[in-house]
Amino acid sequence: MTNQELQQIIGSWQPELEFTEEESQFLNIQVPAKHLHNLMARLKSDPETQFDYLFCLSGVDWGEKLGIVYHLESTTKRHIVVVKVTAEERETPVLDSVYDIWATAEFHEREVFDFFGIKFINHPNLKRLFLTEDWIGYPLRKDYEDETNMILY
Amino acid sequence: MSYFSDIYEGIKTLLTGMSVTGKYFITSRKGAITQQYPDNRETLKMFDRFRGEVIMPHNEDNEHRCTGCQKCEIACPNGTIEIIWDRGIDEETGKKKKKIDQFVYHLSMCTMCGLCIDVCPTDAIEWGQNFENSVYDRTTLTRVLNEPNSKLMPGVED
Amino acid sequence: METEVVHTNFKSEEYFINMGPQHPATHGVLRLLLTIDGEIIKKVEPDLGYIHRSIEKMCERDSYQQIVHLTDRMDYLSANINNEAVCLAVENALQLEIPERVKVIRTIIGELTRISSHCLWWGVMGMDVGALTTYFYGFRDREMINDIMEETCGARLTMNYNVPGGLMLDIHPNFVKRVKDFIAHFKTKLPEYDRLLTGNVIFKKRTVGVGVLSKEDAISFGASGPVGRASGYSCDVRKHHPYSAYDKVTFNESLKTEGDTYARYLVRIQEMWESLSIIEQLIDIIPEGEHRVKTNAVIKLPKGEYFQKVETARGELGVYIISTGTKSPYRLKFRSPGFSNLSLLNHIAVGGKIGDLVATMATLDLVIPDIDR
Amino acid sequence: MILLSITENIHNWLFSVMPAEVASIVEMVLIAVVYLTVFAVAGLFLVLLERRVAAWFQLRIGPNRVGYQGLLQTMADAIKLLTKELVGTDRADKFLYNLAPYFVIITALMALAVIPFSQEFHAFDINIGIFFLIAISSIGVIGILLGGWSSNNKFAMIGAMRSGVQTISYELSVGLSLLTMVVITGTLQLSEIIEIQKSGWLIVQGHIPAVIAFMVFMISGTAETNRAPFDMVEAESELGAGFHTEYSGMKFAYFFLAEFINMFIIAAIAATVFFGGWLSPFGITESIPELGVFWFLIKTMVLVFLMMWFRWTFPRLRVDQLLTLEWKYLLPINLVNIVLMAVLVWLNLTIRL
Repeated sequence: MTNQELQQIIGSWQPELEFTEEESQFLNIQVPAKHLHNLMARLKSDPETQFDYLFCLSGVDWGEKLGIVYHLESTTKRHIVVVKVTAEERETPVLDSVYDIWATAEFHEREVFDFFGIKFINHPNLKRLFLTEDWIGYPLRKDYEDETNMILY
Repeated sequence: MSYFSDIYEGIKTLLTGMSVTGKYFITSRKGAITQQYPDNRETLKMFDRFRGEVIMPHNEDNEHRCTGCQKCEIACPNGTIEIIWDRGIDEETGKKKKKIDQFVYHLSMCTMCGLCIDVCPTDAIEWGQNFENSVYDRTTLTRVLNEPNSKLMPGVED
Repeated sequence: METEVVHTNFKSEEYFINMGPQHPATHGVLRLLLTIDGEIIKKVEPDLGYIHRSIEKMCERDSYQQIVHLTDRMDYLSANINNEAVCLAVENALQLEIPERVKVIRTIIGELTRISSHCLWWGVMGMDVGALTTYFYGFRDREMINDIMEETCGARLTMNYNVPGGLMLDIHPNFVKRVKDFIAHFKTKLPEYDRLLTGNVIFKKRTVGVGVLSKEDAISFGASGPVGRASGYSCDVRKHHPYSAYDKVTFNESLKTEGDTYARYLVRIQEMWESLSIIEQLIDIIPEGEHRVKTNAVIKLPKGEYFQKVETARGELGVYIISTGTKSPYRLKFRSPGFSNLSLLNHIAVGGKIGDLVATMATLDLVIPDIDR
Repeated sequence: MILLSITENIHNWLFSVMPAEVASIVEMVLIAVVYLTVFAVAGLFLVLLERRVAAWFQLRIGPNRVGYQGLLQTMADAIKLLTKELVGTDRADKFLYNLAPYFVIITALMALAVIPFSQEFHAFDINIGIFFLIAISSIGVIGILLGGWSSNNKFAMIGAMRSGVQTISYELSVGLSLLTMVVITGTLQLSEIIEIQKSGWLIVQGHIPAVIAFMVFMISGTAETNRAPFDMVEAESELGAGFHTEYSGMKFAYFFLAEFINMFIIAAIAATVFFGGWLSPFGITESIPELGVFWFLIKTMVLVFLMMWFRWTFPRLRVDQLLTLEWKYLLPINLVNIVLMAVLVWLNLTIRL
């Protein structure tokens, strides 16, 4: 399915989505945080889209806000879409977990929690994955500073 | 009946496996794949491109090819290379010119990625094949690659 | 409520056991927290991060050439393919025209890397199920590939041979001959692998029907590489999103439908044959030409987002670059295959015995630096 | 004969210088000391042999530095182990923890007493020889269980439990397969068993059921000694080192040595019961009885090599498959085999040369 067709189909579900293809090889969907879980569930279950493979879940620190980029692929139709979401605030960012839609999200979301501090609602086992439990701060945020372990030049 | 054929098949596969190892046992005299390392030092030859350590070749007049452009220092991901340079006066033209004082190479930090050698415009540094770099004191791994009183080979900068 | 208390009094006791971080079967510093009832595994919880080096954070300060050398240290068994992923992403972003020669050589080297990784896996797989001799036979064949790599790239494990724009050096004059020697040698040795381990009745008993992963679960858990393909899930990036010279060669995606440990084993053995055939197709038609395209000394990607998938020996490696137009990426994410494959360990190991867990883990082919990055 | 005359002389001398009771005790102690030294060294040699054989299977060289072709390597290892610190775990049951290795090594050495190395070289020719062997060899597992339980380590515990299950099961097959041969011989005394084999080795006399019994004995014997492919006890890819995880120094060495002596014992029993012990093939050296030891060791070493070959070729079984193999395959085969053998003997179908 081409990107235009995808945009038409997905755009008809919810009005608040922003689509863009600029600066990216895939179709990008910017979704408000409150609609994230709905959209994701629909993207997977809808027979026309069938995005059943979440191949990349990356946390990104956009500066003012923290966000997540989901790369989705359909293993039957072989089309790819990128869903982007940003959390409301920077200090205690909260987003819906997509663990119940794609099981792989469990580990990926734990990784994001570990490095960006985004909390996921309904996540079954949200705790530090790589770092120790008592680690202070979230290392992949842009404002993270650690004078002993980081060499910046 | 499959009970007995299972036993038969099982024993057959086991014997096949034993024949493989048995063959190697019998031919083990032909030679092992392992090397008896410190004993075969004389015959052990590394490949030309082997990345053992970064060296700076000097010619017989104690001249090297490093102009001190610091491209390698920038290219290095780990801060392995430090170039200490100053400005000397060129004897022919009398102009001030950048020249290296010390080319410091921290072997202990080097990951042998080869970016410095790749980026060097004058081929001043290259790979040495020595891989026996273990020492008792870590500080001895910090080396100055240019020899004392060495100078730039003429014609390199042109 | 009271009946429940009585019931729990008679429950057999579950206990924790720490498998790792120093344990022969975890192949590195993976720590598994096992909840065990007798020998039966009730829960597996991986505890990661023992060799996390935060490569993603380091990438945010490094130039693109430097990032390539960091990827060597992720999945060190398919270092060249990791290099290739970053290089392809950068080249696509810059829209560089890569010479055919580079593409073919990259493909050959990539497949050699895959074979060498699978050889090591085969040896270690045998060792995990108790056949210690396989280790040395696997390493013997891997050694030949290592020599090829050493002669051409200069290093045996962390080659850093690819650079954005092509290859750091042209192939060594001996390369073609050595690769041909290796193919001839390995074709006689692969059937030996089968005779020693594949057909062995004990090995089959240990692996058939153990750690079954269904196709739906494989997709949901993001399994890729041989793990996914053993479940009947066609996930070969080389087929679906061809890169380098994979669109020029014909090869079969080795698929099995059983999804158990034995199927994963067979898929990898089959992949070695396929890799051999790919190398054979390409080794005689390496085109003449440049081995490298000139790039700027400081590579600045145009503003935007770039994603590149490659198929490493373990599965799908994704490189996601967000660039703001500076010399370093704003954010670089590696979607590593081992990470997703590890996440399904709990799902398939529960209910098995400790021996099953070890066999299952061996066929997931985990490389811990790849997971920890 | 020379050996015999020396022992005879010592025997006479001892009885001449002291009272008979004291002399017999001294004699027994002397024999024990001789056995201990000989088999400690033999065990070390077996360890070396295993390492060299493994190396040859695996395209390696093996230890070849200490002494000629590495002959002193395991000696050096033993001396190193003797000087090592004995490290134990906290909250271990110290008494049992320390006791366990001795259980294992003593039972291993005790079994050696009844094995006839040659016509004269036979410490204790008891008339229930085979019964004694079976009984003794099942005591060793107590040591393993104690060691695993008392070292306060879960891996060791699992290993010990596996070992208990395994030894108890395979004890049956070892016993029954030997019993099959006893049907032919009609005696449990090892010297008499060898005497009977002067008219053909038992594996020839009993042909089909004897071959089956031999195979079953080798499989269950390998299992008895906890060697691969039945090394569930110390499956290093699963349990680290199994029951002896927490042992170090000489205590660890006892376990290690006992494993090799046990392997030697199993091979020695098989050589005695199936292959005529110290008898030479076709009686070629019947006139020179000194060569009995030589033939015995040759036969034993061939069987030891066979066990090593198993170890370095096969993957390890899982613990439930181990029991399946015993209870569903070996035991029924064994029972049928005994009946078959009895019928053979009854119908006089055995082959006697």
